[in-house]
Amino acid sequence: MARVVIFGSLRAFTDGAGEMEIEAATTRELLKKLAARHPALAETIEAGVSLAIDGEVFKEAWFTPIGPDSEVVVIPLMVGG
Amino acid sequence: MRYVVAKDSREAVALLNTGEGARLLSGGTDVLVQMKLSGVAPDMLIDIKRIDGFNTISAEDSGFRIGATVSGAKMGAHPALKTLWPGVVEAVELIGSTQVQGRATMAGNLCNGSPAADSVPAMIAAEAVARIEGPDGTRDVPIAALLKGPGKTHLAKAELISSIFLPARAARAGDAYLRFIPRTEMDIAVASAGVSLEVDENSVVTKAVVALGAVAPTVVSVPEAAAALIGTKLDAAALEACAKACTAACNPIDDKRGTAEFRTKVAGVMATRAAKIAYARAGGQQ
Amino acid sequence: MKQEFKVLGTRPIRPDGLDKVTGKAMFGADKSVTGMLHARILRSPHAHAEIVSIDTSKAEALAGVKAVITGDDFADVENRWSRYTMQNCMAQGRALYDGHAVAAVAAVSKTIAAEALKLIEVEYKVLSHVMDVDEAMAPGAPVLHEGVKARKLGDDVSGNTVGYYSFGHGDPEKGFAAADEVIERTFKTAAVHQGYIEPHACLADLGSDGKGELWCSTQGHYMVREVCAEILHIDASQLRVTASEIGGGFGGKTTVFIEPVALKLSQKAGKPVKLVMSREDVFRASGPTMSASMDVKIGMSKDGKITGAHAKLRYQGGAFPYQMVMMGAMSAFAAYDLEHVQAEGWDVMTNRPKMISYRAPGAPMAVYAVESVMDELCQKLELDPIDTRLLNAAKEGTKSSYGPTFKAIGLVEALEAAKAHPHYSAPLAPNTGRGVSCGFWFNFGGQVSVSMAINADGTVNLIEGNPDIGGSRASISMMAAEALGIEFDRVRTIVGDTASVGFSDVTDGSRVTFAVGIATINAAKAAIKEMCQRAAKIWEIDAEAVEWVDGAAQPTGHNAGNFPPMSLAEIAATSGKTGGPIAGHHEGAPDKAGVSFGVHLVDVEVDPETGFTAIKRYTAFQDVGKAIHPAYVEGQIQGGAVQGIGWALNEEYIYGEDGRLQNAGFLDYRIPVASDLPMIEPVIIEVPNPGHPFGVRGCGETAIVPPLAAVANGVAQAIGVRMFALPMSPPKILKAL
Amino acid sequence: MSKIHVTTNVNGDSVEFLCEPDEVLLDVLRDRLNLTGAKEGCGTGDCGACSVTIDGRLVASCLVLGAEAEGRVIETVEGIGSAKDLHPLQRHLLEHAALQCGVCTPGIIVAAKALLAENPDPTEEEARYWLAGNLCRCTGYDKIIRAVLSAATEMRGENA
Repeated sequence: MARVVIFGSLRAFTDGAGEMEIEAATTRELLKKLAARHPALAETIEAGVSLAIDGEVFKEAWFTPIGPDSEVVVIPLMVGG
Repeated sequence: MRYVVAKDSREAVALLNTGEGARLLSGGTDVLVQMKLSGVAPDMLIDIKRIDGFNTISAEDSGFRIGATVSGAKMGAHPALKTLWPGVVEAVELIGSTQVQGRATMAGNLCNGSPAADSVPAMIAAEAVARIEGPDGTRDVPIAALLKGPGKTHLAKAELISSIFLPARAARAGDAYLRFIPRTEMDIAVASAGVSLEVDENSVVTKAVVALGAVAPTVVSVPEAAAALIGTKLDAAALEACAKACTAACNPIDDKRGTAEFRTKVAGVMATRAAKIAYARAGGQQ
Repeated sequence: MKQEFKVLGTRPIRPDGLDKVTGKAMFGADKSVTGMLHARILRSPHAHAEIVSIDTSKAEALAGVKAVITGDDFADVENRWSRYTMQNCMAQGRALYDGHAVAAVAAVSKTIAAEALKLIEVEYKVLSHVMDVDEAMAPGAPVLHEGVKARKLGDDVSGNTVGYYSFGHGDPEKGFAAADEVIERTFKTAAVHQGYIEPHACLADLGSDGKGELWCSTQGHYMVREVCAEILHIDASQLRVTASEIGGGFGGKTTVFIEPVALKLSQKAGKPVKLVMSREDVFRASGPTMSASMDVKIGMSKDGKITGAHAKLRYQGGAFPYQMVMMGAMSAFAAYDLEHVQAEGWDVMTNRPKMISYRAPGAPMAVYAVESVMDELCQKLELDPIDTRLLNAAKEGTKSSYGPTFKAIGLVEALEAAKAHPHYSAPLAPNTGRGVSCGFWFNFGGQVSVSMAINADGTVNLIEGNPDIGGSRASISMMAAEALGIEFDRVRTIVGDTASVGFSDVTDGSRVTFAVGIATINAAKAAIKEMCQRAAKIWEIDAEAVEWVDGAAQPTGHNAGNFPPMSLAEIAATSGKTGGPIAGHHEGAPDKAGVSFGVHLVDVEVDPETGFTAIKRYTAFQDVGKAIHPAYVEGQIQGGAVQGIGWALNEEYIYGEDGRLQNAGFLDYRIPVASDLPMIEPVIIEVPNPGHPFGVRGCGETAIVPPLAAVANGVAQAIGVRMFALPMSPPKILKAL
Repeated sequence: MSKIHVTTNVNGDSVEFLCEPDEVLLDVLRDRLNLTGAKEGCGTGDCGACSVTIDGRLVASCLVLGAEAEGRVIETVEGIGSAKDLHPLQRHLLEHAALQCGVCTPGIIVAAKALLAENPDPTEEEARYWLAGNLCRCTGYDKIIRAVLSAATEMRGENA
């Protein structure tokens, strides 16, 4: 089970839950399960999020594999200049 | 709009006299910007650059007559002029970029009527005289007497400046111009000072003119500041009195380029620093 | 493991260089076509006004006018972000800032277009406006748009508050309780513009059949295509967008301002339309970045260990909803390994132009506030600023303040290089101060397409989809040459139009050398695989028994040495007979961009009588992973540093009480000029990014982050007074003295 | 508004054109003569991207009327060096990677050439002040100044 860390202000949409365990092989599966578990977060996920998997930041990459012991940090989608 | 090349000053005056909407085109670095940004829309631009004598610097009575369309770059390339009135040439050379220097003129800087015009404090300090051509003939007027207000001069209708005369000067004399800008180049003066001094064989100041820019509706001559320097060897007390007189003469505005408080304070700093340079150029030794 | 390279790390002449030094290069405004019209845009003189009516009849009647449009000409779009973009290009119902477009004209000449603008009669009903972030966020402020307030925010903030973010871990209060010294300060920074020298420009030709051609200066022509297709309600496939050479962007050309207007005018007039912004338009209606109001509180132990840190960032981003403060909140404390940290941010709307990214968007101001407090703590506790930063520096394995755990990063290396540099120990003259600051940027990956053709003469063409803003065609050609094992000058890279290569994200986030580089390497791998197969066929051995070494196929395993290596040129020469053209391509969305840290050192001299600050010496250290073309990496570092210097000292948007912009030109919007500066010494640090085959990290943005605090810290030391607002223009410094 | 007929010399060639009385030289060069090397960065003489020389004197072509060009000699970036035979300034700018976006580059070349004509051995400070009217937002000026100084060294016939 991957350890999912919900960061800072996103916790407002998970009833304050900051960490949870989710069984998922890919980011897409993880996001689906996360949205189902916390419907308030669904809008943010739909708008786009970035995921840091074991320290590497991924932008909207659905099929990125997630290891069984991975740490996944959910952060808002980043934009640059 | 019409563009007309005037053959001589009489034609330029006649064209100016045809209506309110005619403007002179010399270096163009003010009028063309105003046409672009401020909605200035002349009916006619009268190009005076091809008038005989307008584009020359000539020696006269041990001074120099600077034609109305002589560019800053041309003045900067005139060694004898620079030796006689280094402060005036420096001031003119501070107007805009190298590119603007290729076109901008001292007469245009004066006629634009900006209180922040770089060459004007230096010209006032130099007691320069403008030669004016108009429908009623030619007259010579000291620069200081031409200043009226922001964007305004005392030139009458259809008058133009054909040249500016920088007079001869005493053996021990020097002038300087300094301005404050937020960068090192490409800005309009936030406060400025032109100073011209004469000293005697003992390095005592015998004559002084101090003029400030960007601190009042026009460039202002500050006789009290000059008086504070006369009879001194520019000791600390004299410089402080000069700065104080400058501060008292300031009546600036707050705007995007600087606060009134800042302009007032810095005007005195510019004046005392310029005075020191002018003093050194005059051969003064403290 | 240090890789050995043949091409990478050299400094070849860039492929577009010749055109750019001879005046041949075609920028946005340089293209013209026969029969084209010239367009001009009418802009609101009010900061906030209802557009009661617009009468365009007199303008339409003017001889030579071929089309006039207003907001009514644009149909609604479904996606709200695209709608904001559209309404920023042309106001609908309300003008939301001074300079907001309200109508546009296309005519046979520039003069007639300008005349026509004067004939358009707009009736405005002026509404109250709000310009300052704190005022806009306060309850009771005039609200720009209803119904867009961020979720879960209370009544203590106004409806202009469109975003709230929080990052961090631990409990800062606990950290402050454990500190020997706690400092809390409030900072303000002004809105600044990207200041690219080339104004926005485009040439649009859109037929009634929906087929269109658009030439424009942009950081992303695919972005332009998609946004314009959506706004114009046409198919993306039918709109071909070609990116001109781009005269600077720095984030400011990652959206559209004029392209939909030009397309709509062209559609209406049935002719090509050229639309070029004036410099005044650029300042009033494009760009700028956010202004900020920030509180930063840091606790520190006597020995310099940060015990707790908290930042509150309030950014205003202009007249539409936006999301950017998040990047500031994530960057604020990224340089430090902290147990107790929180950074919060609020995005707020005001009656100013819609903000757009500016180099490391959101980061410079946040880091300015944090690094200023760090400096004050070091002063107070009499600690060395670099040693203190080293003591707290993030390194591999640090759980960052914004969530992810860092992989290999180069902050410690940059700090140590700064400490060892002669600049740090050089004596200081009177009225001079030395400032230090760290800086950080994330760097991006993102979508990318590359198509590579191996020509029969042994040369290589490469098409990519990212406008080249600072020499990327050179670095991409270098990476292609390195991957293929051939000389740099055998490769020509061009930026393709939207019809010639697949989608690519915009040139932003310091992503191009990283992402296009990965795609180039992969395209080269595909071509190499094909070339090995061709060689195998010729040698009549298995393809698996062929490997690619130094630009040539050679037999391996038990065939090793049986045939002489066959070079790329040799394989290419017979490609017509061995199966046809050889090519490689790659489409992907690489991640693992690898963050980048920098450390800047600056000596400033302040004139105590005028408040004028002179930059006397500047050294910038930055981890770039691997410098592909070191000269252009240095250029990025130098350019970023100078933009940051401008931000620190003189650049600002100045508004009057009436909400009108007072300095919409380069005369009074004061970007640094050549005589303002010393040489900027760049020191390249290379800690390879494990996420890139050559170790590349983005390098374009980090360098604008440290200068704000570095200069401010230098000024604080020089004058003994700390400035809490940028820019530190002379009147402000003199007042503080 | 009737057009004005102007005869002038651009980059060594005699040229005739018709222009509006209020049309600036920059627009004439770009729109009528297809010489788009000079750029409009500001239109008000503040950025230097439109630099050309008139009778050898450096000016901002956005602040000159086309009509004023009558009988003058104008040089633009297109008249400096060629693909086969680059001017040392052009070569040194390339070798020093002294351009990023390149939009200010034509103006820098024209202005720097005028500098070296007047002052073949400028100090760093002189080069910086001369070029203060040529804004560059990409490079921070460092490599531009180095390129100009090293081109000057080469043109003086000295070793760099």
